[in-house]
Amino acid sequence: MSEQHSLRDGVTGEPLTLITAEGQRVDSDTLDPWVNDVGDSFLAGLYEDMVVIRRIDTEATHLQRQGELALWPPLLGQEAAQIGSARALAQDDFVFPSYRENGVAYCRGVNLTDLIRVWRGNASSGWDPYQVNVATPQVIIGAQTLHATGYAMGLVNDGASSATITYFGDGATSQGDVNEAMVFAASFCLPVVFFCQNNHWAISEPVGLQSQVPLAGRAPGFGIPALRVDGNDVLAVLAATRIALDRACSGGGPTFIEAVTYRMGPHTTADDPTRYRDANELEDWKAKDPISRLAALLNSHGMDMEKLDADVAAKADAVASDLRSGCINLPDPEPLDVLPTFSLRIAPG
Amino acid sequence: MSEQHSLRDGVTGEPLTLITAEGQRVDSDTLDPWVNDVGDSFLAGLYEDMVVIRRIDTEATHLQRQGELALWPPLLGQEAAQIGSARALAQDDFVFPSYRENGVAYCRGVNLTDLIRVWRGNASSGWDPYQVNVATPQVIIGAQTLHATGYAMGLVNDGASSATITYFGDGATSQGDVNEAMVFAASFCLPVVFFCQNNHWAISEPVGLQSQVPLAGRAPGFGIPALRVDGNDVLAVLAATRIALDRACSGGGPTFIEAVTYRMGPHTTADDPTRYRDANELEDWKAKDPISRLAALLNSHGMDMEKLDADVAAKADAVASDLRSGCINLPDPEPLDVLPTFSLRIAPG
Amino acid sequence: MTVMTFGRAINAGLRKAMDQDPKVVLMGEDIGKLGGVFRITDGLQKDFGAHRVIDTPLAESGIMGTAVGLAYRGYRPVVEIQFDGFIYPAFDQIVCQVAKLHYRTQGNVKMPITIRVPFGGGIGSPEHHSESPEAYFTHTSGLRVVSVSNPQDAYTMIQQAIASDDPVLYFEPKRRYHTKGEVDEAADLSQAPAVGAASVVTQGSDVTLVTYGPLVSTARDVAIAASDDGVSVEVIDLRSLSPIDFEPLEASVRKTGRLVITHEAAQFGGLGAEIAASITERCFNYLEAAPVRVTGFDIPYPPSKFESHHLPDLDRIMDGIDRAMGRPNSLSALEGK
Amino acid sequence: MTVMTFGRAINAGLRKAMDQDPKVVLMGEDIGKLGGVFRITDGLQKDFGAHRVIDTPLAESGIMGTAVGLAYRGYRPVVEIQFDGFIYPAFDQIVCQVAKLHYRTQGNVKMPITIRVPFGGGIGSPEHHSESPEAYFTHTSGLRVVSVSNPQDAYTMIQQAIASDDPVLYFEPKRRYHTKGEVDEAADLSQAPAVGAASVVTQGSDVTLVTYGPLVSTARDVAIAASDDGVSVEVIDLRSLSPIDFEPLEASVRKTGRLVITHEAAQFGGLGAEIAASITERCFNYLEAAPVRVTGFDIPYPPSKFESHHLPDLDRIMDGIDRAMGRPNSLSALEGK
Ligand SMILES: Cc1ncc(C[n+]2csc(CCOP(=O)(O)OP(=O)(O)O)c2C)c(N)n1
Ligand SMILES: Cc1ncc(C[n+]2csc(CCOP(=O)(O)OP(=O)(O)O)c2C)c(N)n1
Ligand SMILES: [Mg+2]
Ligand SMILES: [Mg+2]
Repeated sequence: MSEQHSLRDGVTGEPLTLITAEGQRVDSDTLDPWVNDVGDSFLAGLYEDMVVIRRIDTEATHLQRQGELALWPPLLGQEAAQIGSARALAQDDFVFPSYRENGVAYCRGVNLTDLIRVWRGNASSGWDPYQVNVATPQVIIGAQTLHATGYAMGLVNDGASSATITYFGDGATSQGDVNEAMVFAASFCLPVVFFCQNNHWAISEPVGLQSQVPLAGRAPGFGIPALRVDGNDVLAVLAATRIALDRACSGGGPTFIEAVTYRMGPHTTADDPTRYRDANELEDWKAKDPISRLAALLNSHGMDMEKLDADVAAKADAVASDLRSGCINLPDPEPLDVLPTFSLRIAPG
Repeated sequence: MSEQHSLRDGVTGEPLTLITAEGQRVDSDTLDPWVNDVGDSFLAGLYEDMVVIRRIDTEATHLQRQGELALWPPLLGQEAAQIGSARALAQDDFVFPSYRENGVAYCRGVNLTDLIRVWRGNASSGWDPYQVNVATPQVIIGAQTLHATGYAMGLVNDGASSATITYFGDGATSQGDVNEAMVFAASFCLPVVFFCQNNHWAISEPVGLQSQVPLAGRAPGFGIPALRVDGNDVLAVLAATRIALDRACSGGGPTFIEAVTYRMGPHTTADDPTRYRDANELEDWKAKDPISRLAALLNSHGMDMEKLDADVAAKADAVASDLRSGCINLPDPEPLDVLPTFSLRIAPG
Repeated sequence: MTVMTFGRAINAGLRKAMDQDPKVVLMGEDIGKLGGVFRITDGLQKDFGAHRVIDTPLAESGIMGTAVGLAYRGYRPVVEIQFDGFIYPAFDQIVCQVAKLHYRTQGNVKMPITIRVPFGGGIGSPEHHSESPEAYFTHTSGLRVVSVSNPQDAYTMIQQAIASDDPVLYFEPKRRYHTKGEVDEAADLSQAPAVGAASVVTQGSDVTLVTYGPLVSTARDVAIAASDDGVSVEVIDLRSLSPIDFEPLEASVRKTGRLVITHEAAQFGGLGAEIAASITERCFNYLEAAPVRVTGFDIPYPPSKFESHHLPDLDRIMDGIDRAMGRPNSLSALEGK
Repeated sequence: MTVMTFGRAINAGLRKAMDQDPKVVLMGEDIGKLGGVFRITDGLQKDFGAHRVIDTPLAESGIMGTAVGLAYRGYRPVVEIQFDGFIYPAFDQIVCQVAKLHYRTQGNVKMPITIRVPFGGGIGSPEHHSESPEAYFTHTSGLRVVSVSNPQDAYTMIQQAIASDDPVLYFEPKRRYHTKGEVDEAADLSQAPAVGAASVVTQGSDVTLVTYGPLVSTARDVAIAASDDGVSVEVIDLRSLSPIDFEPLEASVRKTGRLVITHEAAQFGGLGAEIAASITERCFNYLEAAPVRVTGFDIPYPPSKFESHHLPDLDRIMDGIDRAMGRPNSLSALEGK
C-alpha cells in the first residue's frame, strides 16, 4: 500500500481498523507501529474499562429513571472511542470534553460522585479541573475546542511538552467555533488533538445534514493532518491518538481524528430516538459493538474469558454500587450556597 | 494533463492562468472552454472596466484626502478579480459584497453618487439592493456569506435558476460565519459562489497568519469544489466564475473561488501599510498588474492601443468627474432624517 | 374555543401562518422529524415538507445568517433557537444584521424574521437551558420583543409576529408549555389586541404588579394571596417587552401609586430597570414609594437544585409587595443601615 | 508626573503590567507590527516578542475562546477588540464562558481576562465603529465592566483590570485617545483608588450629573456652563459600570435631590435605566424630581453626518438639567399632553 494511498484512506476513505467487527486483528501500516507494545494484558485492561463505563452508563440511566438524576447523556456504543483515546493520554495532557465524555472522565480519575453532581443538579461542574486535568463538561456545542487551543498555546509558551485533547461530536463540526479552533491551532502550530466522535447523530439530525463528505476531510483544508478511524475499535483509536499526541508533543502541531462510531442510546435520557431513526440502523451497529469485538479477539488469543468476565463484572458492580450510593447520599445543597463565595454582585431582590 | 492533476492544480497548486503577467495567452484545460466566446472587443470592454474602476478608486482617494469623503477602501490591484467575476454574472444573480467591491457595484449599475454615500457619511447604505441586485456593503467580516447562502436557499425554493455570489477577503476565511456558510451551502446544495479575493493582507496581517495552506484548499473539506485562479488575470477570473455560476444554476451546488491577487494600496485611506509591509513585495506585484497585462495582450493581438487608451481615458475622465460632482453636491442630510420613517422606537432623551 | 396546551397553541399558530403564506418557512435544529425538543413544530414537516420546515446544521449563527438571506429574498423565516442559552452564537447576526438591515437600507430591505426562544427556568435543566436573555434584545434598537403568557396569546401573537415586517423575538415560557387554556382558533387576527399592547390581567387598586411570560400566572396567584392579606393588586402582563406599551402601566400606577416588577432575569440592567425608570419619569408625582424589583439574583443561572431559591416565586413577590406597600418585609431589618 | 495622551497612557499601563508579570499576554487583530488600528499597543510586540503580543487570525470568537484556554493555563490575557461593533462574534464566549467559568467551577478556574474595547462615537466612522455596547455586559453576571475618562485612570485602571482575577471589560472612549493629561507613572498601584470606585469630578449642590467614559469631559463643560446659569452641578464619573459604586451617587443625590444621567448608548434598557431605578430605590424620599436620562436615540448608530445630532452634547445635557430642575426645556411644550 503506497503512502499516498494509505493517507487518502486515513482521511476520507474507509476508517482505519485494527480489530474488525468480528474481532479479527488486521494490519494497518499507519497504525500498527503505534501499538507494538500492546499485549493481551493491556487489552484486557481496555476491556475492563469499556465494561465499567458501560456499566456506569447503565447505572446512571437507571438513577435518572428513578428520579435520582435530572438527566444523563449516555455513551452507549462509544466506549472504544472514549477509552482508546483516554488511555493514550499522559497525566499532564489536558482534556477539554463535551458533556458526553463520562468514560474519559472515569479514566482520568474523576471521582464517581463528582461525575454525577452536574446531572443531579447539585453543581454546574462536579470536579476541580486542575485535580484531574479535565475541564468541566461543556454544554455549548464546540466552545471547548477553542479552550483546548488556548491552553495549548499556553503549553507552548511555557515550553511544556504535553498536549491538549478536545472532544466534540459530528454535529459540533458545523459550529463556527470548531472551525475557528482549527484556524488558530494550525496558524500557531499548537499541540491540540481534535477528537471528533462521529456517532452519526446530533440529537435527531443525521451526520449527512452536517456534512456530505467525511468529517476527517475537513481538517487538511485548514492545514491539519487527519485520521479517520473505526471508533468502535479501541486499539485503532489508541493508535491514532498516540500518533496525534506524539506529533503534538514533538512540535508537529494539531491533528484531527474522526472516530467513526454510533450512539446506541438516546441523545440524553430526555430523548426518544424512535421518533427519528430506523431500528435497523441500530441493529447494524449492534453487530459492530466495541466490547464484544474485543472479547472475541481476546478469546481468539486464548484468554480465559470466563475469569476475565467475572473479574470485570465484579469491578463493574463495585463501581456501579459506589456510583449509586454516592448519588443517593449526595445531600441537597444549602440555599445560600447558590451565592458565590467570590466577587459576584448579588441583587437584593 | 490528467483530470486528477488539473484538479489538484486548480485547488492548491499554482493558480490557474490564461493571461500571464507579461500579457501572454496560455492554455488551461479547465478554463479555456469557458471563454471560447471572448474576442478582442469583449476583452477591450473588460479593459475599459478595469481602467474606469481604477480611476474611480483614485478619484475617491483624492476626495477623501480633500476631506470630501470620510473614508475609502481602495481596490487598487484587484481590478481583474472584481471585473472578471462581475462580468460573468447575469442580471438576476444577486451579489453579497464586502466593503471593497466598488468595482463590482459599478458593473452592476450602481449610480456613482450612490456609491459614495456610505463613505461620505450620508447613509449606512447608498443604494436600494433590489434595484441592482447587490446587497449593501457589509462591514462585519464574513457575515454576508451567510446572507448569500440564505438567498440561494430562497432561489431554490422559488425554482429560480439564478445564483448568488458573495465576496470576501483572505482574512474573512478565519471567521466562523464563512465556514458555517460553507456548511449550509454544501448541506443544501445551494447555488452560491464563494468568491474569495486573497489580496494577501487583512489590514496588517499577512495571509499566512490566517492559513498556511492555500485558501482554496479549505472548500473541498466541506464538500465544495474549489478553483484557485490568478486573480490579476481578468480572463481566468471570468472563466472560473462562469464555471461556478454554471454549476450553481444547473443544480450542482456551491463553488469556492480563490482569486489570488494583491492589495496594492492601503487597507483604507486611514491605513499606513509602510508600518507593516515590505516595499519589495509591492514592487513584485506591480509587475503582475492586471491592467497592463491585458494591454500587452491586446497589443499583441494588433489592437490599436492608442485609440483604445484614448477612448477609455475619456470614459474614465467622465466617470471621475461625475463621481466628483455627485460627491461634492451631495447635500448634508437634515437632522431629522436620522430618525427612521418606519417603526423604530425613539427615545425622547 | 378549543382547550389546548400552550405548546399546542404555538404549533397551531405556526400551522395557520404557514397555511396562509407560502413564504413562511421554519428553520432550526431538530424541528423536523423530531418536531423540536419541545415538540412545538410537531407534524409540520410532515405536512409542509422539508423545504418549509428545515432541519439545519448545528450552528446558530449559520441559521440566523441564512434566515437573513431568506428574508432578503422575500421569505418570512421563523427560527427556533433550541434553548435560551444557545442564542449567543447568533448574537452578532441578530444585533448587526437582523436588527439593523431595515434601518441600514432606509427600509428597502425588510427583515420579517421571527425568532422563537423557549426561555426561563423551572424545568430542572443543566446550565444554559434556563436563561432569560430578553434584556439584551430589548436594549437593541430595531428589534421587537414579545413574550406570551397564555395559550390564546401564544396562538395569536405567533401569527402577528410572523406577519410583522419588523424582526420579532418571541420568548416562550418553556415551563408553561403544558399549561392548558382556551384558544379561539377561528378568531380574526385583525380583531385581536395589537401585538404591542399590554394587558391588565387582574384589576386592583393598591399596587401595580408588572410582569410577563412565565411569571404572569405566579402574579395572578400573588393577587389572590394578597387579597387575603387585604391588598388589592393590579396585575399587568406586558406582552410586548420592546416597545413597551406604557399607557396601561401609567394609568395603573396613577391609580395605585405603587409598582412592583418581577422577572426571572438578573436585576442589574434587566427590563425591570427600564420599567422602573420610565414609570418614575412618567408618574413621579403619583408614586408613593420607589418601584420595587423582584428578580433572579445577579449570578449566572444556578444548578437546578437551587432554582427554586433563585426564581421569584409567590413568597418573594409578596415580599416585594410588602416593600412597595411599606409593610414589614424581609429587608426591614436592614433599614436605617 | 508626565503629560501624555490617553492612548499613550494605556500603552504605558500595558507595558508596566507586562513588565511585572510574564503571564500577561496581549491578543488581537493587528496589534503587533501595526500596534493596533489606534496604535495603543505600539512598540509592545517589538519589545516583548510575538509570543506575548499576539496577532491573531481574524475571528473574535476564536480570540476570546483562545484567551479562555490561556486563562485556564494560568495566563492573564488582554484581548483587544478592534472596534465596539466587532465584539458580537465573541459574545457567546464572553457570556457563556468568560463570565460563567469561575461560578461554574466554584471558583476553581479563574478568568483574569481583560477585554479592551475602544467604544463610542464621534470619530466620523462608518457603521459598527461607534457603538456603545456596555449595557449588554453590565447585565451579564460574572463580569466587571469599567470605563475610563482621563489618562491617569486609563493608566492605573488598565493595570488594575489586568491584576483582577475577575474578567474585566475595559471600555476606552476612542474619541478621547488624543486628549492629553498628567499621569503619574511612578504611583503605587496599591494606593490608587479602587477600580470599583466612582469619583466626584466636580462638586455641586443643585443637581447630580452621572456619566462615564467619553462624556465625562462634556459633563465638566456642562458644569461650567450651568454655573453661568446659576445651577450648581455635581459631576460624577462612574469609572466602574458594573458593579456600580452607588454610595457617592446616593450621597450626592441626597444633597441635590436631582439626578441626570447621560451616556451615548441607547436609552431603552441602557445603563441609565439601572442607575435611575437604583437611585430611586435608594433615595426615593430625597428626590425632588424623576431622574432624567440624556442618551443616544433608540436607533442603530446612524451615519456619521448625523452623529452630532445623535450624541448627547452640551446643549442636550443642559436641557436634561433644565428638565431635572423643572426649568423650561425642550419638552415643556409637550407637557400636559
Ligand atoms: C450552541 C448550542 N446549540 C445547541 C445545543 C443543543 N444541543 C445539545 S447536544 C446537541 C447535539 C450535539 O450533537 P453532536 O455534536 O453530534 O454530539 P453528540 O450529542 O452526538 O455527542 C444539540 C443541538 C447546544 N448544547 N449548544
Ligand atoms: C467582525 C469584524 N472584525 C474586525 C473587523 C475590522 N476589520 C475590517 S477589515 C479587516 C481586515 C479584512 O481583511 P480581509 O478579509 O482579507 O479583506 P480585505 O480588507 O483585505 O479586502 C478587519 C480586521 C471587522 N470589520 N469585522
Ligand atoms: Mg453526534
Ligand atoms: Mg485581504
